[in-house]
Amino acid sequence: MARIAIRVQEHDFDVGAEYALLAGIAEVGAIAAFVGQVRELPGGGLSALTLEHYPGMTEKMLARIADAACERWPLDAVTVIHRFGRLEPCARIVLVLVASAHRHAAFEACEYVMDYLKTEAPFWKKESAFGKDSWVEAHASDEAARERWHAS
Amino acid sequence: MARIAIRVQEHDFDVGAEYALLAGIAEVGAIAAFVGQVRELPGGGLSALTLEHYPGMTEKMLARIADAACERWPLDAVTVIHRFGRLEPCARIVLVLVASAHRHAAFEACEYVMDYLKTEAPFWKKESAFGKDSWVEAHASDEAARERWHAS
Amino acid sequence: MAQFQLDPAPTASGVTVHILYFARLREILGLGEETLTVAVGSSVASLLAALAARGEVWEAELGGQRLVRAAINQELAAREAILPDGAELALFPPVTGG
Amino acid sequence: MAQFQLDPAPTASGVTVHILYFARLREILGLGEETLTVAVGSSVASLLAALAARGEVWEAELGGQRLVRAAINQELAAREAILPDGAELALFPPVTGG
Repeated sequence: MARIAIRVQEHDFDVGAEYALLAGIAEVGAIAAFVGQVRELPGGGLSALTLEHYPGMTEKMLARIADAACERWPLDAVTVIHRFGRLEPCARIVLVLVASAHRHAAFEACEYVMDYLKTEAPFWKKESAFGKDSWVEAHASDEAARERWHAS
Repeated sequence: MARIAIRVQEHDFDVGAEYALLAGIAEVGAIAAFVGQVRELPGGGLSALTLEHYPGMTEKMLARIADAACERWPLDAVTVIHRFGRLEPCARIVLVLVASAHRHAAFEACEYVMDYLKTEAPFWKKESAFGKDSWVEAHASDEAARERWHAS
Repeated sequence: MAQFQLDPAPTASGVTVHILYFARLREILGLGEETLTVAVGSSVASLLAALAARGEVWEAELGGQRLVRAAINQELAAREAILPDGAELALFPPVTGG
Repeated sequence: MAQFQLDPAPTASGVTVHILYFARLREILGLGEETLTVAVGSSVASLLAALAARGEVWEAELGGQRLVRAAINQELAAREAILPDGAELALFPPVTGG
């Protein structure tokens, strides 16, 4: 059984510490990680992103995505941490860590979790830039990224 | 220009600290990471792996792989650290960190670097298990993994 | 919490649905949640149609011109899904986390 | 460092090649490096053939039955590559790092 850890929180997380929790498993040969962070706008001017979520459903959905990854690849551990609230440029938003015996399983499962998280986990970003707030629109490219997991 | 850091060393590295060096770049929205570590044999019994390399060529080849990734994807930073010498189970072997504005570029470039590193960087593993030493044989699957980057 | 009654008027056999609105939808509608009673057997689609019939921003947001996702009891739900009594129905724009 | 002379005997126009053996190859051949003088215009393939002609483990490892990679001056090199004077030629099994 893979160790699955899901956290939805306002406070920051420690990438090194979360990684270290998975590094001591003897069967693990590969750990893939992804950190999403608040990116400055191309010309600057971003004050912050504010992330809203749907408490309860969010955790369920993230757990379901992690479970689905464990059914699809032989994984030893999956950690998913996602923040909400006001996040300034360079702030961490999301961490996905996947440990497996083999690197392709770890890489693919990590990307799979991110692709489903982006399109199914109930989070919404509001962007504050140049003194104006606007809700970020969903990208068709994110839907397409998820759909390729159905095809393969 | 992407920041490229290549290190080939006997001593361990700090995943959290290496990650933190890339996390403060304002244009970065995505950091993908891979850590390869010494995996115990299925039934146990591994004493250690000993990694030999070709000093000089190793660093050149890793830098070339990182450069090729930067030409192929819009990356902000690439870090590649690879250890040599005697490494016991759970010891870290390799770290690849890739920072980009977008997650697919980060994921793909990270996997690309690992696939080329596995098949072109001059490292060789000797396995010590049950009191016997044997050189690890190359896997055809690693060649196949690299070849898919030619096709796409 | 606002209390509306939709046409057709609820009967003794109506079901109660607690609706949650998120993100842009909540802001534009000016409402975070409400409880409605609808006919037994009502689907997500029929409830959306009833809400859109309120006109103005309701029609603009829920009338089919913009993408709206629905979740029943915290599970993503299709438009044909039937609303169970006591359901928590969440309505929200396409998600943008990660 | 061992010093061999290969047939055909080096001429005044011969080139010097410093050969490095790595990993399993170094252990089986019992040699980490050596310097040879070969005819001008010699390729990696012709040098490998000359080394294999030493027989026994040399033939078994370098005679074509096992995969051997070559690098000239720390760049991967094809079998047809011509050895420049003063070249560092590395011979090694397929790599297994990462």
